[in-house]
Amino acid sequence: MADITNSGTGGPRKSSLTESSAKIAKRKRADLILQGFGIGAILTAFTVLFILVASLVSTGYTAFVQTHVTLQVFVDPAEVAEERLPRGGFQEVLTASLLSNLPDADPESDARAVRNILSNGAQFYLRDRIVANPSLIGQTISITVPVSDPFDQLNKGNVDRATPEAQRRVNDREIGWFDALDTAGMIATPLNWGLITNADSRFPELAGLRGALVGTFWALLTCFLISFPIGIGAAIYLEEFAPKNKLSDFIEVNINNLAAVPSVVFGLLALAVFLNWFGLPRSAPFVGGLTLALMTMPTIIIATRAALKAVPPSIREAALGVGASKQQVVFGHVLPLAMPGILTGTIIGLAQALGETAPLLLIGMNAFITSAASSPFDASTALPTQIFIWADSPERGFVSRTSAAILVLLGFLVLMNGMAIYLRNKFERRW
Amino acid sequence: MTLLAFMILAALAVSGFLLNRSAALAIQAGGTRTHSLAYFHGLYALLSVLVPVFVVICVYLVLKTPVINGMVIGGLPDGVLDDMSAGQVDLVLATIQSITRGQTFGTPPDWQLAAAERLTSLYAGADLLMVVVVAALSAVILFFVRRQVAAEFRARQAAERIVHGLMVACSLVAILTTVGIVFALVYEAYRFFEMVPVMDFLFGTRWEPQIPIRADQVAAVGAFGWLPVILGTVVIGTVAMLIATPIGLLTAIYLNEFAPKSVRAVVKPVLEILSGVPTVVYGFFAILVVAPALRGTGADLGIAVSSNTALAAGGVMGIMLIPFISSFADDALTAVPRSLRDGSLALGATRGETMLKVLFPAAIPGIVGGILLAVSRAIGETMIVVMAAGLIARMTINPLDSVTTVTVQIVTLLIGDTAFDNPKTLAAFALGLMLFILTLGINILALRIVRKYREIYD
Amino acid sequence: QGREEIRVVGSSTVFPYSQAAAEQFSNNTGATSPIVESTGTGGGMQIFCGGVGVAHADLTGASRAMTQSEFDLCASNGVTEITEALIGFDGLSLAISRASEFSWDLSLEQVYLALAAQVPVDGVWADNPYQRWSDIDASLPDIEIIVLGPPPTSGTRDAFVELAMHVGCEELEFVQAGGFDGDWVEENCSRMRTDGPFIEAGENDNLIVQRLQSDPNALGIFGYSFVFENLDTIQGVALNGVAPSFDTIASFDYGVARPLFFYIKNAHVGVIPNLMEFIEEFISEESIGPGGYQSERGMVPLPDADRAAAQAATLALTPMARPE
Amino acid sequence: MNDMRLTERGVETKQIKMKARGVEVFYGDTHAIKSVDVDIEDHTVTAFIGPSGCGKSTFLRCLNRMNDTIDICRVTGDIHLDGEDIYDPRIDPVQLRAKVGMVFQKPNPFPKSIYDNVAYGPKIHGLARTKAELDEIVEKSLRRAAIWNEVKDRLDAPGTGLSGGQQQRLCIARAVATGPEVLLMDEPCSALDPIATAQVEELIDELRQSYSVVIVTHSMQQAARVSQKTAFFHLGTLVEFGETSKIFTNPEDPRTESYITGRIG
Amino acid sequence: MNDMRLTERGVETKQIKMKARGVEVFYGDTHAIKSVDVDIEDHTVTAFIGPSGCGKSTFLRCLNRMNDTIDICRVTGDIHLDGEDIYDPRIDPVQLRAKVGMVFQKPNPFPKSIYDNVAYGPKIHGLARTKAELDEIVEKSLRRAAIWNEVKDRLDAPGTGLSGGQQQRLCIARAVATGPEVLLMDEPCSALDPIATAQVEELIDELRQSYSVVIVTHSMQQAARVSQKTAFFHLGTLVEFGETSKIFTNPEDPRTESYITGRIG
Ligand SMILES: Nc1ncnc2c1ncn2[C@@H]1O[C@H](COP(=O)(O)OP(=O)(O)OP(=O)(O)O)[C@@H](O)[C@H]1O
Ligand SMILES: Nc1ncnc2c1ncn2[C@@H]1O[C@H](COP(=O)(O)OP(=O)(O)OP(=O)(O)O)[C@@H](O)[C@H]1O
Ligand SMILES: [Mg+2]
Ligand SMILES: [Mg+2]
Ligand SMILES: O=P([O-])([O-])[O-]
Repeated sequence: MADITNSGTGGPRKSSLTESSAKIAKRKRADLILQGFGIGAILTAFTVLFILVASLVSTGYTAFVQTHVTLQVFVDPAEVAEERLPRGGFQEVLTASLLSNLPDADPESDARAVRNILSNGAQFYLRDRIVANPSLIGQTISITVPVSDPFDQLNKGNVDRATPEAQRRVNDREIGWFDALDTAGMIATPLNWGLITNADSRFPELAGLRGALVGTFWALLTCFLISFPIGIGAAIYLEEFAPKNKLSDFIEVNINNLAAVPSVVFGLLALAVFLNWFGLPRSAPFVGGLTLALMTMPTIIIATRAALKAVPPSIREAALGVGASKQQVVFGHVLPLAMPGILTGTIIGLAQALGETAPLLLIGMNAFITSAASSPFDASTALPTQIFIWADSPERGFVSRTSAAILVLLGFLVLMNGMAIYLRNKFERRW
Repeated sequence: MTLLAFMILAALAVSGFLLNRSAALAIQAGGTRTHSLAYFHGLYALLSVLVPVFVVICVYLVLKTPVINGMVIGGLPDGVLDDMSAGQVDLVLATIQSITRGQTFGTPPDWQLAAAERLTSLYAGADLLMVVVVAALSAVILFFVRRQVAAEFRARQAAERIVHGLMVACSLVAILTTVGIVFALVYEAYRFFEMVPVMDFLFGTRWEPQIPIRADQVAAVGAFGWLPVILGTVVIGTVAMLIATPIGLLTAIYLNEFAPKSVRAVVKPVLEILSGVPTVVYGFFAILVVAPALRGTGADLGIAVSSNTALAAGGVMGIMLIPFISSFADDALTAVPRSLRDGSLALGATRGETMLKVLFPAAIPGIVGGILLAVSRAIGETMIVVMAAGLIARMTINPLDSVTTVTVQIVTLLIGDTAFDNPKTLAAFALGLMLFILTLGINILALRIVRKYREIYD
Repeated sequence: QGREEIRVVGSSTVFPYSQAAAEQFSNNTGATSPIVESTGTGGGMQIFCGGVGVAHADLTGASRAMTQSEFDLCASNGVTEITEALIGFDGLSLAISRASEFSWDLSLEQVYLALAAQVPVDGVWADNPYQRWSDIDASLPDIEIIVLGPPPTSGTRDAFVELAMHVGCEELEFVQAGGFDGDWVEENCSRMRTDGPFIEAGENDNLIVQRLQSDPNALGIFGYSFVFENLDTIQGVALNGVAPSFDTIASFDYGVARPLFFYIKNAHVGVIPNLMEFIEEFISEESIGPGGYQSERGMVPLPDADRAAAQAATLALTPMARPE
Repeated sequence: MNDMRLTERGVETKQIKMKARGVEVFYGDTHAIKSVDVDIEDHTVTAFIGPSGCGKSTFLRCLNRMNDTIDICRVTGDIHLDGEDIYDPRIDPVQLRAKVGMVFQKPNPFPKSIYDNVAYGPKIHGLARTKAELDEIVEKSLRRAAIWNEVKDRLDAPGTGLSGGQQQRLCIARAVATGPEVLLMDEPCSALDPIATAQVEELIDELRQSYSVVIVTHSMQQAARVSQKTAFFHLGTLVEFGETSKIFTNPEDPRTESYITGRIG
Repeated sequence: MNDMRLTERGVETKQIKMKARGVEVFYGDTHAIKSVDVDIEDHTVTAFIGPSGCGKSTFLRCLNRMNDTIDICRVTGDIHLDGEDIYDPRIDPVQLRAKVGMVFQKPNPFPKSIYDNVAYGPKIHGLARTKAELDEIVEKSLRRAAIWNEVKDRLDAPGTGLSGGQQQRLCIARAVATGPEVLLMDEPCSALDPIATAQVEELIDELRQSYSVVIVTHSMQQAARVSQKTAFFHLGTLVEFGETSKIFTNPEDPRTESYITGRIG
């Protein structure tokens, strides 16, 4: 070690660079420990994320398939008559077909129990087929319909056959019937497209997310169309044009604070202003979108201002120097350069809005609606509120559907975040 | 019809643009230099038409239904509305509207049929009128704007004034949102404080808001001291910050200084997923996975852990905040000029020493600002605590106990019951106001700190 | 604006039944499905009684009868003609995980002692000191008292207080010996304890079920339908020797069964499209009759005679009288 | 001062292009410029020299009102361009800046193509009616900035991809393209290497044929090489202003003298 | 070159402190330094000059392995310090940098107090056992950097609050405090005004009593004033290396000559 305190006397003592002292070793160890802590921190976070996703997947994966039964149905003209369509004894026709496959079931006393193998929606599948083509009456047709939730759970192994009979939704005889159908090759477990294409239903085997997805789409569209232009307009004004004084400081603090205001307070505001004052319809995605826009706006404003700030002043000076007006500078040079940052902020803001629950509860977007909204003014749910509803439904099938819906929501979030990251990486500029 | 109106507006605005631009170009072709570019003459025309007429259409859309309804109701024969309440009149109107849609119940009286016809014709007439007004108004504006085209006309300034106005309007929306929130909170909180003394609220140590919802309901007597509630918030927030801060900072330090590029490229976005997970999902996670695990561990160790332990809610909230803090700290560290890092390394410091003794201290103001913002997030976070924290307020700082938070109370007091006239509901607004003031204070502090640190390096 | 769809608000307990009726109705008729919101009984009443007109709900579900003050609130907002429709029973039940090592059979008195804010202690009315079941009665398991129950905003809570707490309170020797009357009981036995053992768990019953599954020593209070769906993992707790089941609830043998209602805003019938048709569907035999689809969801049907009477009264839209 | 190669110059007096009287500048409470009077002649290179922080840049930025963009900056006094008060409220600073162009210390091309960089000014000022006219202006400007030969084959390449010296000349071309009457340059060579500096200095000498040029520099050698007039600033005041040859050989003010003799390359 | 004040120097040959042979540096695919051989003598100021981008900084940063911190940078060839190969894998760059100190173009004091800035190096290297020893090192270093008198009354004031020239001298003091054997300086005066530059140059001349100093500069005058040896780089190659007086008065290579005569200050 060179030591200047004795450099005056005998000149610095020369030490080899490879010579390693205890002190050096200690310093190196400290370095490694710090790195170890860093890696530990990251692993902790990753582990939690992994547990979170794993626990969702482990309960939710079964909802991505659905047990179906394929039946040969004789459309008995005695039960289904063309004149009476769309009404008719579809249920009976289906039951008859099932019974024909279950010799040990008594057609009289077991009819109800056998019928319960099929989803309540099965009759409507058949009805819709026949309404579309009444010439099928009197023929034998092959139709694939979902089975009801208890049997779906049975097929997915969620029912422990060893539990005492009284503690199961399905008794031993019913299990026997189902197994008979299964051995006959009539049971299949295909991918559950219904999860995406069906609207909500009280029957788990029929319930899907279409209504929620459509509602979320309308709400996010409204949210985007309102918060994006207004947010950018406000940000540009505040960052580039507004005089810098106490007032603008105050406004900045307030906007930052808006981003931290609990979302439920926005719900409160929406309830008071949009529903009670303006008389906008309850449960409408449009109102949901407006509410979310209020929440997203501060995020967009903050991101936009940051992006504008990041554009180096030299660009502004250059443009001003050749005689461009302030607005020409901003709209011609600064804004295009800031756009990637703005878009990233917007996507992240929308992703937040996508997962927001509390304010939507207050404006009634947690309703049970069996059809998808056709306009933003129709009542609808959104993904998070749909999760909320499903989470509180008694049927066993909804437990896995809740997890599945959360996974779908997470999928969208990852998609949106991925988009933001892509934009950021693609357009990230260094000056 | 509305679509038609918008299309007419768009068409006229665009033609105004073209018209004025070509007029300006004509002047230039004549050899005169115009003050503003032809483009700005066009833009001025476009905006002059677009902005006011757009506002007119919007106002029309808002007013159409109430005005027409009023006209139909006003035009009903004398006597049919006698003694009717506003709601009943509303129902009559609904009946008439049903008739216009072809839905009738039995045989409606003639006056209803007549009113339905009138309603239909009024709607058609109003839409027609609106289209005509839009077209006419646009044309008139176009005419006047066209006459303004002249060599010395400052079209750029004029157009920029309009754009400026639009931007100010946008800012006003953001400000009005704040004003709206503050007004709603203050107004309702004021009503609350008329029923419950401010001092009782601020310094009371009992929070039992379950006073009767209805006159004949029996429940707990009300007590509105917010201290146990804010204490619960503090406990959960502290737990959250104790988890998020070290993990977040260490993550940032590692990613900023030590991690290979490829690791960083993967870790950062994956971490950001943590902050994107909907909080309701975290709520499920806290109550169904974390709380039982903690309880189980506690039982093994012989420690009593409440099943709504603050540790579960706070811990999960801390996880959510990790990316928030790590990205803020990462930014702050990155903002420390490279020259400082080089300076330290050149003195023979290791990377760890450089990080801990130079970069980190230099970034502290930015990091503290970020942590403060995370704190305001933590105290405003709702869904996690709604699901995972308790409902009963207790004066305790034991994180193994169940505590409640301000946001939990707001939600439980409000969801389900919307009678805005008893202190139970109004208390939510008082709590909301306190929360608003609290986060505002934290934000002001954070802004100050972040500002100060910017000044050093800019 | 007009409104084409029926709007139903109200009790979270009635919500699944309204859902079922709404879906069945729309499947059968092809009409727009009614929109059903779960707001809690009290919240539903507030919305329902907000006034007449398309901006206000047409029906509200209730897990208890409408109260006088709610009726008055309705009246003051011009909602004067209301039809009460009794649709069935809900078995409120106490349940615990099947993993529990103990066999549970409680008396309402024990339930009261475990959950009330104030109980007699050595002959004095005092704050509840019990922390373990065995403190109450040595025959009970020696484990901590943990009961997850509904929050005060819900009708479920009201019903539980009335059916379990008040009755349990009246059974106390202290009360009987003291000769206290009903008013005293209502005054003093309505508060749930807030010191930990009783946990207000929010309105989400499934969440309670899942928490019971992960904590074998915790009891939950919620609708019987949730017990029924999860019989493999949780079991009903017997009260006074009676275990909850459809039969014991319908016969009122299980202590805490309560009637379910919905209320109709008569002024809206004939204005809101299909409202009457929906009401007919809701109270049809296929729906609330024995073996009807509501019983699949866990509702306990009314006895035949009562049901017929209730159906007739509902169809006639007979306005209800001001509750006592 | 024996090592200065002073540019030869004629003695004819030139027309005064800009005239500043009693200019004071404040940044908030900081008094950055104290009562400065200067005349900028046409077809002349005027150099502003002085120690760091003395207010050279600040004063330069008064001349085309770039200081307007700094919120806390307040300018008083009179500055006239061709007899018109440029701080008159009726004056549009945007048009002023078209007449008084500016080149900055750090080359700052727009992140656009080379062509668009130069064409930007003419476009926003409507100097060209047709594409051909615009092409002509761009070529002419790039030629004047002595960079045409280097970039003529890649006009579509981004301006930010050029070397430092090229970027600075591009910025000069950009300023020239709007047809200014005065060109302000704030340490235009400080980011450049000697060879690029030489090119830019040559250019400045050429530009003075058409414009009045004002240049801020740290380097007295540079001032001596390129300017005809020199203003020496110190602590916000104008200490001495006159013929460059006179200032460098025979300064009147002791402060000037001490600055110049304490000169360090 | 009649204006150069060449520092008088003796003719005694000095010991060689650092020795570079066949050094090549690549940034990714860019070949920034091509086979450079240089000897750095002890108690000597060696100047690296050359046009911008020629690789002066790059080569300088090889000498204390600061290039290690740039991901894409790859160095080959041999560099020895007192006979030890500094690129030997067993060498710890951290220890190397304690011996080969560096001062940067822009003053970069840590945002700490003046005292802590200087004490930082001695602290991490454990050069002082007691506070008194540390105080002594700090004072001595500040004295050597000729800034002691200016700051002795405010050692607790933040280093960032000093003027540019003071900051640069503080950075030199900071480098000196770790007791390096070689001091590398990358354009240490380019951010300074002439007066501060003079102070720093004086300092460099003094430092060579104890250290071997390598300085990168743009200014040939500066090189001439402060150095005894000069290396002229061009396009990544070392064109000429020798006595400063020789390089400036009688360069061998025509490239050197043309650079020097085209000199621009
Ligand atoms: N934006 C600003 N805000 C506040 N003060 C400023 C600002 N710009 C400059 N100043 C102050 O005004 C004075 C003059 O600064 P100016 O930049 O004009 O000096 P200069 O002579 O150009 O210096 P340099 O040679 O370093 O560029 C300095 O004291 C500086 O600190
Ligand atoms: N981090 C880097 N990445 C890629 N290329 C680099 C990097 N640093 C320098 N270069 C390139 O290496 C070459 C030499 O650069 P260097 O900075 O050493 O030049 P210099 O002589 O110090 O120039 P200047 O006088 O401008 O400081 C240049 O072509 C430069 O573009
Ligand atoms: Mg300057
Ligand atoms: Mg360099
Ligand atoms: O929703 P509730 O039935 O509990 O009021």
